[in-house]
Formats: sequence, structure tokens, C-alpha cells
Amino acid sequence: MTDPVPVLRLEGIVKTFPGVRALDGVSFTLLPGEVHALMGENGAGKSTLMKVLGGIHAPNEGQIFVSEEPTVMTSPMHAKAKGVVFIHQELSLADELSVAENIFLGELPLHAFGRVDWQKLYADTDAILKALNVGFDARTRVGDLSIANQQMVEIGRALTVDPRAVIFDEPTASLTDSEKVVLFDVIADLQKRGVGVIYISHRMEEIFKITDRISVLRDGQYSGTLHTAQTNEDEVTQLMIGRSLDLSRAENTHQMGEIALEARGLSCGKLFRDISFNVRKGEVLGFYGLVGAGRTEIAETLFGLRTPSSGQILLNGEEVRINSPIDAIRLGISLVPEDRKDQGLVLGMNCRDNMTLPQIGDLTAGPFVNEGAEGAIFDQYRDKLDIRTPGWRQIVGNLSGGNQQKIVIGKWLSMRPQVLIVDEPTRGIDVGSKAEIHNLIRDLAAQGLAVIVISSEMPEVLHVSDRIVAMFSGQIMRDFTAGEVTEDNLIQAISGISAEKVA
Amino acid sequence: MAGLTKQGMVQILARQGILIAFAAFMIGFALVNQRFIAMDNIFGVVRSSAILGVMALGVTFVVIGGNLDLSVGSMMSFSTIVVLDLHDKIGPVMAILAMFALTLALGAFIGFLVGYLKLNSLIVTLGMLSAIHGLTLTWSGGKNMDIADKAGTWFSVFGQGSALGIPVPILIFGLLAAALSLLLSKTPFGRRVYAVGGNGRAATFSGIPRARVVFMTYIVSAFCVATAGLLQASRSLGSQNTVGQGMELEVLAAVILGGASLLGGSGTVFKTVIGVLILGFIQNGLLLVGLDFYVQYMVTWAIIILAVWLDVAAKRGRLWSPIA
Amino acid sequence: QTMTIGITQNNVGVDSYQTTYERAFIAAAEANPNVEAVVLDAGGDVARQIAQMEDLIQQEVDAIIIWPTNGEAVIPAVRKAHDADIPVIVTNSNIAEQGFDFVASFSGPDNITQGARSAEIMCDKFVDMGIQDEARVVQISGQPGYTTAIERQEGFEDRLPEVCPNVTLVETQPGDWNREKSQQVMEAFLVKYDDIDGVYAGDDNMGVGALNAAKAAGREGIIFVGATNFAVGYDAMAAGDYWGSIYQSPVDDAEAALQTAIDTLNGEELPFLNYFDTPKITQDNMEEFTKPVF
Amino acid sequence: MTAQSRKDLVKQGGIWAFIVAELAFFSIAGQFLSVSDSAFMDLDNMLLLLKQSAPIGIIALGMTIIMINGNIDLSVGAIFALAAIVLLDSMTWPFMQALGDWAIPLAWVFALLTGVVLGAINGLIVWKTGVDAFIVTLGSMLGFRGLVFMYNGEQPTSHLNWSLVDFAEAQFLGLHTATWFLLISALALWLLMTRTVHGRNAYAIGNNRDAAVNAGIRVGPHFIWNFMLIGFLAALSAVVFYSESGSVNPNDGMLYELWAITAVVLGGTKLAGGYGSIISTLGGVIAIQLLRKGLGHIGADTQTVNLVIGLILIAVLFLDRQLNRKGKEELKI
Ligand SMILES: Nc1ncnc2c1ncn2[C@@H]1O[C@H](COP(=O)(O)OP(=O)(O)OP(=O)(O)O)[C@@H](O)[C@H]1O
Ligand SMILES: Nc1ncnc2c1ncn2[C@@H]1O[C@H](COP(=O)(O)OP(=O)(O)OP(=O)(O)O)[C@@H](O)[C@H]1O
Ligand SMILES: O[C@@H]1[C@@H](O)[C@H](O)OC[C@H]1O
Ligand SMILES: [Mg+2]
Ligand SMILES: [Mg+2]
Repeated sequence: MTDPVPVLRLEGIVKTFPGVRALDGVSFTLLPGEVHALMGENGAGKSTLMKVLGGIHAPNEGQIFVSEEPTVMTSPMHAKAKGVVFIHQELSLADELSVAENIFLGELPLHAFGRVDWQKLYADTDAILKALNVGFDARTRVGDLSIANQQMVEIGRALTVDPRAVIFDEPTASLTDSEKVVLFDVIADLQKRGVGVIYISHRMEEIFKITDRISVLRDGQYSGTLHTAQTNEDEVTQLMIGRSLDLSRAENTHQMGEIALEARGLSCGKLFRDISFNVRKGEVLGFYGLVGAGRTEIAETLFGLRTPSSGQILLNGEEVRINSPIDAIRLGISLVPEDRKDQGLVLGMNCRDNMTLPQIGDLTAGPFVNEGAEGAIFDQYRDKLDIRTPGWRQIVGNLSGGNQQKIVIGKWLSMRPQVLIVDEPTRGIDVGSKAEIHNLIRDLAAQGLAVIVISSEMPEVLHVSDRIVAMFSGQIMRDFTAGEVTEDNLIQAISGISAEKVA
Repeated sequence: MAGLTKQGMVQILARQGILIAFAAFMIGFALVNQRFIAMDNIFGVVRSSAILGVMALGVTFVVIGGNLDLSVGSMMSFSTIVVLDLHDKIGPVMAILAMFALTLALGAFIGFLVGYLKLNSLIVTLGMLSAIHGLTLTWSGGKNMDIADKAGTWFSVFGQGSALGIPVPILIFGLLAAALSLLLSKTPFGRRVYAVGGNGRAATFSGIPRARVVFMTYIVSAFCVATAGLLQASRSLGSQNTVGQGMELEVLAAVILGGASLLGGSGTVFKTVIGVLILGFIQNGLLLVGLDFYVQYMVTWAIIILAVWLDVAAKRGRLWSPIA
Repeated sequence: QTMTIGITQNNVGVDSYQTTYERAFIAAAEANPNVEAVVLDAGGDVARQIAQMEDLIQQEVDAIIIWPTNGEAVIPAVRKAHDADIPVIVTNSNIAEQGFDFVASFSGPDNITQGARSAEIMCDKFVDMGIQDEARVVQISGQPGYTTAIERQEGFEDRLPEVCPNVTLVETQPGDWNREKSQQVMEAFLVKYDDIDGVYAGDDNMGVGALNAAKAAGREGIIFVGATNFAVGYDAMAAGDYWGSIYQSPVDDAEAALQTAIDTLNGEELPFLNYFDTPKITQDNMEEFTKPVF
Repeated sequence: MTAQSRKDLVKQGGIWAFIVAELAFFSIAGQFLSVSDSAFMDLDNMLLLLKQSAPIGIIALGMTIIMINGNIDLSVGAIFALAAIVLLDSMTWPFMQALGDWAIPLAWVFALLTGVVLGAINGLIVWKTGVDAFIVTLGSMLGFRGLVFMYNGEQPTSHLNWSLVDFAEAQFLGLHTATWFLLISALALWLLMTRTVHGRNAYAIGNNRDAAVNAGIRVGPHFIWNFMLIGFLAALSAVVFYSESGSVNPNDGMLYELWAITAVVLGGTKLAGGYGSIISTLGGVIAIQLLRKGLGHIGADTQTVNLVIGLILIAVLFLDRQLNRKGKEELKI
């Protein structure tokens, strides 16, 4: 068997941004019919490399070959014409438009005079949606879909054309297991048709499940390619961060304290009903459930962003009223929100100012902001969380996704809360940092903090939590204590199968 | 930091584009006409820019907070008419206090609508442009308002006096600019204004009282408008109901020229001052060379677009927009 | 029988002349038991004024009085009223000649004469001062396109060389009937010209604006002559800062317009141009006049 | 009807409800306050209303598209004035006068072309420099106005052509010429926005520009087309209006941009882009014109008119927001 002609080949790609050398002579080859993982720490340059490939960024140096033909990718349109389809890391949808219009954005089927052929559009879309096995139809407004379903719409775009190569940039960051299965089917199907797939993810188990080869970037440089079947997680990690990770969980050595936060019969309209749980000082309480189960809404209610229709919240045994985040912060509650770009960060502001924002009123010398104190806080959490940035002045919007997430975490840790709620804390975070964040969460608990972790990743909840609350459709199905939880009964609980609903 | 050298330099240059443009403009005109840089001419320009400038300071806060204020011109007419009318009725001191109170009340009303009720600021302030004009006409009965004893009142000091050899309007403009610059860049309030304008949702999630911050930006703006009204009234000691008409757009032009983004979250008081001066000196310079006022319109057009273009080009690191 | 008379005014609230006119008109209409008035204001916008003409025609008023926002643009609308057999009376500022066929009559000041009189006032003063051979004058005219403004300028520019042939008119800029605007215009003149002896302004509001600019710049000895003597102008005259103007009352203006409309409806013979008198007023004779109420 | 379009109906229904309220109010109040004997809601009066809505209305239609597209155009008032000048002045050019009444269509073409060219300038700058349209058009609002003044100093430009006036004043099937232009433009643009790729892309771009770019839509040229379209419509508005009035002041059309934007927003189009409807804009335009007309009808004086119009704008905005609230569960943002 002769070597197949690569679908895509990148050679010596260099890309710089002001102050950053994001890609430094990277080469990469994608073969037809292979699923090729691209891995690397946050900020290693994965998305940038793909954007160069997708015609969004022009490289400073280097060359792109499509089926061995040298090609200059001038625009996304051009890339598409060359058969390269790009599923972005950040959702790239028009939420006022229908699912159909989004899936066929830029290539709506036409009648004469530029009129849209709606019939064909809806028919084609419904076919794609069927393949994706989702529960909404072609005419649904995208803005009305959950984040996960929006991600599925994005994935649907890969099925519209006959692509040569499809790039998935962290497609599973907000998907749950059932949707992942669909996605993997889609990928397998593409693979069968000889399409090359580039798959970016920080989730080792996925990488090992579906990819054929793994290429690793490190600090903007190419650091090697491995055959998935012939390697293991440790080797990949080595290549990514230059050392192995200790992924074992530190067992609880500390004593749990009093109940810090308790909810009694909390309801909020149709969003969630009759929610009761508590979390102790020194304890990590996991919230697991399908996307849309209502976990985020509970967190928002605890943080004063929603008004409960009934029920009580108790802090250290006393009932409290939390009408706004200001109240919540005063009571020592911190929330790392789900959507960092929308809720977590002021993207146009620098790193330091973002981090100190909630406490800026206290960091004063006379009427003025004490910039020294601010800088100290920033330095402390930059080191603690290993945030990669050229300096505190860097605009947060220019950081890689993972580093942005760390800024948000730093912001809320620096508030020294009693109760820390983290909603999808490691979405889009690399393995190294993820382990760090998990350790951090454990450490914080060990120091007596009460922590609530909301996550859609089962390994994550299982790994960090002392106790897990399983939610389904706005209700708590089960409250697992440590030891009794297994993957199976967890899945049962969040699918609404379990009958042992805890009151 | 290898990448920084050339690109970084370009960026720094472009970021200061407005200052450089300003300097180039001044030098250019000075070469054409010596009188342009005569001290009295410069003072003259700054003095006649002071009223616009004071208003622009306030609008800078509103714009950085992510909103617009199209009502400042109309509101300035109101302040002017009110203080002139009350001057003869309750005396200058009380008149000034009452005028500030009433103007701040208008600002509070707008701030309430935009901040707390979250109504769109463009439409709210456009509506207020019209409503306040109606209010002014009601107050004055549509008549000109003049102070009876123009020679005998010390009220003229704000607009016509001078202290330490500097005209009072310039002094007030300068002091207010310095104070507001500190407020915006050095205090928690200022930081919150940037945050709210940059990303209001994230600000709320960070425990920032967004509504109150927006409200306060309109209070600052109203305070500036009242000050401008005071300067205006004191300068001419009499006025028509329409003195401020049309100034809202000029003010906005100055703020934008200074580099504040209309999306909110960026801009500085210092740059707004530069924006104001540029508008003032363009007008003056073209006049000295003997060009008609409409040439000034076209030059302003070009300068606004060039200045903002340079600024965005610097931010994205390339001159032409990457949009296909 | 009662007659319904509609009026569409130019821009109430833009200065106190127009406001006082409106008040006086309403008062006069109310005082007359036979008259019902529909009072509209175009806010300076031609489109709005044309719409108001159409509305008045549609409401079938008996006569329409119009204070044109643009002396030419309203002609077709005036024709429409004429075609609907509604007599139209133009007030204050005439429409352009092409429209005269559709108009019953004009009521207002004789603006050409006013301009000429202002030229005479100024020239007389220059002669007094002995500078009639070297004086240099700038002019601040009213709203462009406004017949009153055009006519006053015309009257002034035609008459000045007749009485003072050696006085030069250096430059003319519009001040839009606005004190602020003309203050800026004057500031510009002062920057441009070191030697200015006289300023003619299309009305006193603008004249006082110019005066303020001169005072602020410390330029003394300039002769200010205006038109339509406003209260500010009167005061400035009393203070000795402002030389002269034309005495024109908006109350007379409004009452004359209403009377012309009534006379027209009563079928009386009227001249086409109904001027009311507008005498000269200067520091010398100002005691003969009461201070204007506006 | 899907649930979606029902929801849109409620969302956009506000403006029509407001119009009905205005009609009711002015009809009743007119009974007491108006000196006129004819009813407010008389057919002729309503036909006039449509006609009088045309100048701002035609511009507002274009503004709807620009705003759906995620941009804004503040220069339309100046384009309106410049197109008017070209329309009237071109008829006085010697070669045009030689053409007799054939000069009329040609003058229209010149005027419309002026609008298109000015629009293209805006669009090109927005595209190539990447400067926000608000700023670009704030600049050209000044710049184009400068051109207007350059043409004829501060003097008005006039040319009264009675054949043209007769055409503009004509009524066909009861509707005035201006009304026809308004309605036909509305229909054409409605089709454009709901049926064609260009229209759908306009929504997509306004809603999420990056997404549109990523999907390979040529955003830049798309912008130019839309700015040319609004330039065309501003000029069309001038053609319709000045055919009937024959004289343009250099200050004409000032503030039109703001009234047009107001009408568009009253119609429910989002300032942020991505959402809006041509038909609702028509509602917004009519609502404003009705307010002016109604206030005149009941004899409100100048200060009241100003006060009321301003406050009503705000009130409508407030009501609209209340109608579109999600309820108590809403995130307190
Ligand atoms: N537009 C930009 N301006 C400046 N710097 C940028 C820009 N885009 C990316 N960078 C920088 O380039 C580097 C690579 O970023 P990139 O987004 O490619 O990382 P990544 O590997 O995709 O990380 P993640 O796993 O967090 O998504 C980072 O240091 C980032 O800060
Ligand atoms: N069908 C829907 N229509 C409108 N908004 C929805 C819909 N489903 C979810 N949302 C909104 O999307 C956001 C994300 O909620 P999501 O469905 O992800 O719930 P969740 O329980 O927090 O799940 P996860 O934490 O996994 O995201 C929430 O603000 C929710 O109100
Ligand atoms: O002041 C002006 C007056 O002189 C003129 O007669 O009418 C219009 C007024 O604004
Ligand atoms: Mg990435
Ligand atoms: Mg969630």
C-alpha cells in the first residue's frame, strides 16, 4: 500500500500577534480517512493553527497544501470552497435565525432572482437533524435552544457539504454523553467516506476512543505526533507539558465541619422545583445532570441573580435573603459562571482589572484604587493558577480560552469565599490545568471551604466530589453520599429512571 | 518579547494617533499662519471650546458606560434659560443652586430610565431632547431670557472673568477635566463604569450594581451640562431657548474623536479633551486661512474617520479591515 | 357667522418674536367672537409645514395664514389651498413671486424698506463720526432662504452705496436669527478682520450676539445696527452699546395678519401687499418708543 | 403559523396596538378640543396621513435594513438634501432644459444616482476601514452636509416645475403619488428581507457578524449594497418630496436620521441588529406621524407637542419592554 496523498499539509507555519508568537514553525499532516487529534496546553496555539487553516488568520510564514497543491487560504469562504469545514470552539451562530438557516449559512439553496428555496432548505435540514438524532426541528429559532443543542447545530454544518477535511475545535465542551455518542457516530461516518478529521480536545478518554493519531503543540511549537494505538495518556501528557501528572485523588484527610449552605424546598417557576440540599464546610458537593436539568439556574438563584418563588436558603444555619450578587458576595459566596465570555469577563479589559473587579470597592487608598494591592492579588493568582499571559496589561480577550477561564477562577478565589460555586469549571481547560484546578478545589475544601461543583463531565464530578446530587428536569433525583455512587446509578438518576427520589 | 519590536512600535504610534494628528495639525497651521499659535488666539479657541468641552466630559462617562446621551444640547438650553430667569428672581447664588438641582433631576430621570428600567439610551435621550425642549419653552414662555442689569451682576464672572491671567471658562474646563479624569481612571467608580460598558452582564455577575453605575454616569453628564449652562448664561447674560440646539452631535463627535468606543468600555477624559480641542482648532484654523465653515465640516469628517480608523487598525494590528 | 382661520407658523420658540406673535395671534382670535383659530407650528421644517397646509385644507378651514419656512417650497401647497377655494394670507415673510397668483394677500413688514432704513441709520452715524469714507462693515443676515432675510439684505446692500458710497461691506454671513450662531460668526469676523467699524444684523437677537462677541474680544467703538428691535436690543441701546434698529412689533404683525384674513373673508378690497409701519429707532430717539415686550 | 411566528406577532403587535390607541384617543379628544367639524378618522385624512408619512417613511424603510444588518446610517438627512439639490438644480442645466419635460425622469435618475454613490462611499469606508458605521456616518453626516453647502452656499436651491408638481400631487386609486412610492418600496423591501438570500444574510450578519464571516458570507460587499440601498431610498424620499415642493434649504433633512431611527425602533427592530421587520417600521412611521397630526388636530401648542412626543417615545419603549418580559423567573441582569 502506497502512502495516501495527504488531504492537508501545513509546513513551517508562523503566526504572531502583538506581543505573542502564537505559532512558531508548526508543521502538520492530515491523511484522508483519519481522525487526527490536536492537543496541547491552553494557549499552545491549536485554535490559531486551525484559524490559519480556515482562512481566518493569514500566517506570517509557512505554507498550506491542499491535496499537495500549495494554497493560500484568503478567507473562510475560500477555505470552504477548498473543502475545509470548520466547527469553531466558540459557538458561531446567529441566534435570531432558524436552525436551517444557520446550518446552511452562506449557502442557502436558491430559486431564481436570489430567492431562498425554503422547501429544499427545510427538507435538507431535517435530514441532517435526523442524522444527528436531536429533538428539535429545522424551523426552531437557534436562540431558543440550549447550549448543547446549539453545539449540535454547529456540528450539523459538517454534514452540509462534501468536505475534504473537517475541523472540530473542542466540540464536546458543552455536550453530554448522549450527544457525544451522536457526534462520534458523525465522525465515524465522515471517516468512512475518506474525509480527514482534525479533532481538538482536552479530554483524554475521547482522544483515545476515536482518534488515529495525535499531534501535540507546545508553546506554539510542534512537539511530535503519536499513533493513538501505540501510546498512552502519560506519554501524551509528557509531550504536552514536559512532565507526568499525578491524577490520583488526595483522599479526605480533613474533618468536615458544620453545614455551611443549605437549601430547603427551593423552587423557581418552571426552572426547578423543591430543591433541598446542603453542603458542609470542607466538603465538595457535585451537581450532575443532563444539560438543561436546571443546575445553573440553582447556582444563579443562590447567587442572587434569580428570585426563588418559594423555599429558603440558609447560611451557617441562619436564613438569608440574597437579592443580588452584591448580597451573595457580602455573605461570602462566589460563583464562577458557566459562560466566561458572556458572564465571566469584560473581554476588552486587562487581566488584572478583570481579576479584581468584584472587590475593587475595597481595594482603595483614600478615594482611589490601590493599584499596588491590585497588582499583588493578580500576581498571587497568576502564579497559583499558572496563567499564561505576557503581563497584567494584556487584554483578556486576547488570551486563549483556558487562560481566560483561569482568570475567572482567580477572580472568585481571590474573594476568599466561604462558599464557592463553580459551574463547569474546567470547560475548555487542558489536562494539566484541569488537574491543577481539581487539586485546587480539593485543597480549598481541605482549608474548610464549602464547594459546589456543577459539571457535565462524569469523571470530573466523580473525581472531585465528596457527595453528588443528581438532577433531572428541575428536580433532585438522588443525593449520593461518598462510596455509594457508581457510574451506573449516576446515569440512571440523571435520566429520570431512578425511583429513589430524595425528598 | 521578540515580537514586540516593530509591530509594537506601530501600535503605540497608532494608539496615540489622535495626539500625533493633533500635533501635526497644529504645526501645519502654525506654518501657514503665525497668528494661529499666538497666545491670545489659543486662549480664544480654548475659551470658546470650553462649553462644548465641559459637556463632552460628561458624555464621555455615559459613552464609556455603554450608552449615548443625545439630550445634552437640549438640556443645556434648559439650564441656561432657568439660571437666567431665576437670576433676577431669587438672586445669582440661589439661581445657580436651583438650576443645578433641576438639571441634575433631569439627569436622574434619564439615568433612571436607562439604568434602572434598562430602556434604550438612544431613544430615551432622543425623546428627552424633544421633551426638555418643550419644558424649556414652557418655562420661558418661549421668550428670550435676559438678565435685566447686565452691567451690575457678578454673575458674569464664570463666562467672562479671568483669574491668574486665565479666562475663567478655561479654568473651569481644566479643573473639571482634571477632577473627572481622576474619577474615571483612579477610583472604583471609574473602574465600574468601564466594566459596565465593556460587558454589563459580566459586571452584574461580579457584583457591580450596574443600574446604579449607569444612573451615575447620567448624573455626571447632567452635572457637566449644568456647568456648561452656567458658562453659557454667564457669557452672554441672555439667551434664546435654542442655545444648545444641535450641540449633542458635536459633543458626540468630540468624544468619538477622542477615541471612546460607542460600544462602551473604552475612552478617557484626556482623549476627549484632545477631541474637543481638535474640533475647536480645526474651526479656528480654517477660518484663519479664510475657508468657509462648510469646509470645516468636510475636514472634520475626514479627521474623525482617520483618527478612529488608525485606532481600530492599531487594535487589530492591520490597516485594512480583515472582513472579506 | 363664525369663520375658521388656520395658521401655520414658521418656528415658534426659536426666538421670542415668533413666540410673542403666536400669543398675540391667539389673543386676537379669542377676542373676536366670530373667529375660531387653528394654530399650528411647523417647527422650522418645510415638510411639516406642507403637511399642515394639507391638514388645514382637509379640515376645510375658511382661510389659511402661512408664515413660510421656505418662500419657494410652500408654493405648491399654497396652490393646493387656492385650488380648494381657500384664500391664503402670507404673513411676516413673503413667498416667492411665482406663488403670488395663489395668494390673497401678504401682511407684514416691508423688509426691503427696513433694510434700506438700517443702511441709512448706519450711514448717518458714520457721517457723524466722520468715518463715512473709510468705514468697513460686516453683515450678519437672517436664515438663508427666508424671504425676510433676503429682502432685508437686499434693501441694505442696495441702499448703503447710495447714501455712503465709500463704505465697504466686507463680508456677509448668515446668523439664522440666532444669537449664539451670530456670536460665533462675529467671533470669526473679529479673528479675520482687524478693522471693523460697523455691523448690520438682520435682527436684534443676532445684533446682540455680535455685540457680545465684540465685548468679549475687547473690541470697542463698533457701530451695531439691527432690525426688529427686541428687548435686548433696546436695553443695549439704552446702555449705549448698540446704535440703532427698526421698531417692529410682533403683536402688530399678528393682529395685522388676522385682520387681513378677516377682511379677505368679508370680501373687502385689499391691496396685495399690506405693510404695517416699522420706524427707525436709535439711541437718539428711543424715548419715543416703549421697550419691546419680547 | 408556528409558535415562533405567533411570538413574533405579539412582539411586533405593540406598535399596531399603539396606533389604534392613538386613533381612538384623537378621535374622542377631537370631539371636544378640535375646532374642525370633520372627524379625525375620516378616510381622506387617513390617506393624507400615509402621504405625509412618506418622506421619513421611505428613509426609515432603508434604515430598517441597515439596522437589521447591524449598522446604522446617520447621514441620510444629508443625502436627502444633496439628492434634492441635484434633482432641482439639474433641471436648470442648459442641456436638460432643452429636453423639456423629458428632463424630469433624467433629473430623477441623477438624484437617485447621487444617493447611491453617497451610500456606496459610506459602505466602502465601513467595509474597508472596519470603523463602526455609527462613527463613519456621523462623520459623513457632516461631510455630506458640507457638500450641500458647497453647492449653493447657504442659499436655497429652487426650481419649480409644474408638470412635476402635478405628477407628485396626483392621486391614483385614491392614493397619493408619495403613498404609492412608500407602499411599493415597503413591499419590495419586505420581499427582499423575507424571501431572498440577501435579506436573510442581512439578518445573519447583524445577528452575529463573526458567524457570518466564518460561514463564508461576503460581509463587506453586502454592506456596500445595503448602504447603496439606503442611499437610494434617501434620494427617493427626496425625489418624492421635492418634486412637489421645488425648493431645498441647505439645512433640510436635518434630524431626519433621528426620526427615522426612532420609527424603526418603535417598530421593534433591534438597535443591536439581527432582528426587525419592514412592516413594523411602517407602523412606527405611521405612529409618529399620527401623533403629530393628532396633536395638531386637538390644538396642542408647541411646547406641549415637544413634551408629549418626547415622553410618548419613551413610554412606548417602556411598554414594549414590559410586553416582552419573560416573567418573574427571569435572570436579574
Ligand atoms: N487575536 C489575538 N490577539 C493576540 N493574541 C492572540 C490572539 N489570538 C490568540 N492569541 C494568543 O495566541 C496564543 C495561542 O492561542 P490559541 O487560542 O491558539 O490557543 P489554544 O491552543 O487554542 O488554547 P485553548 O486550549 O485554551 O483553546 C495564546 O497565547 C493567545 O493568547
Ligand atoms: N429550550 C430553551 N429555551 C430557552 N432557553 C433555554 C432552553 N434550554 C435552556 N435554556 C437556557 O440556556 C441556559 C443554559 O442552560 P442549560 O440548558 O445548559 O441548563 P443547565 O442545567 O445549567 O445545564 P448545564 O449546566 O449543563 O449547562 C440557561 O440559561 C437556560 O435558561
Ligand atoms: O426675528 C425675526 C424677525 O425679524 C422677522 O421679522 O421674523 C422672523 C423673526 O425670527
Ligand atoms: Mg482554542
Ligand atoms: Mg449550566
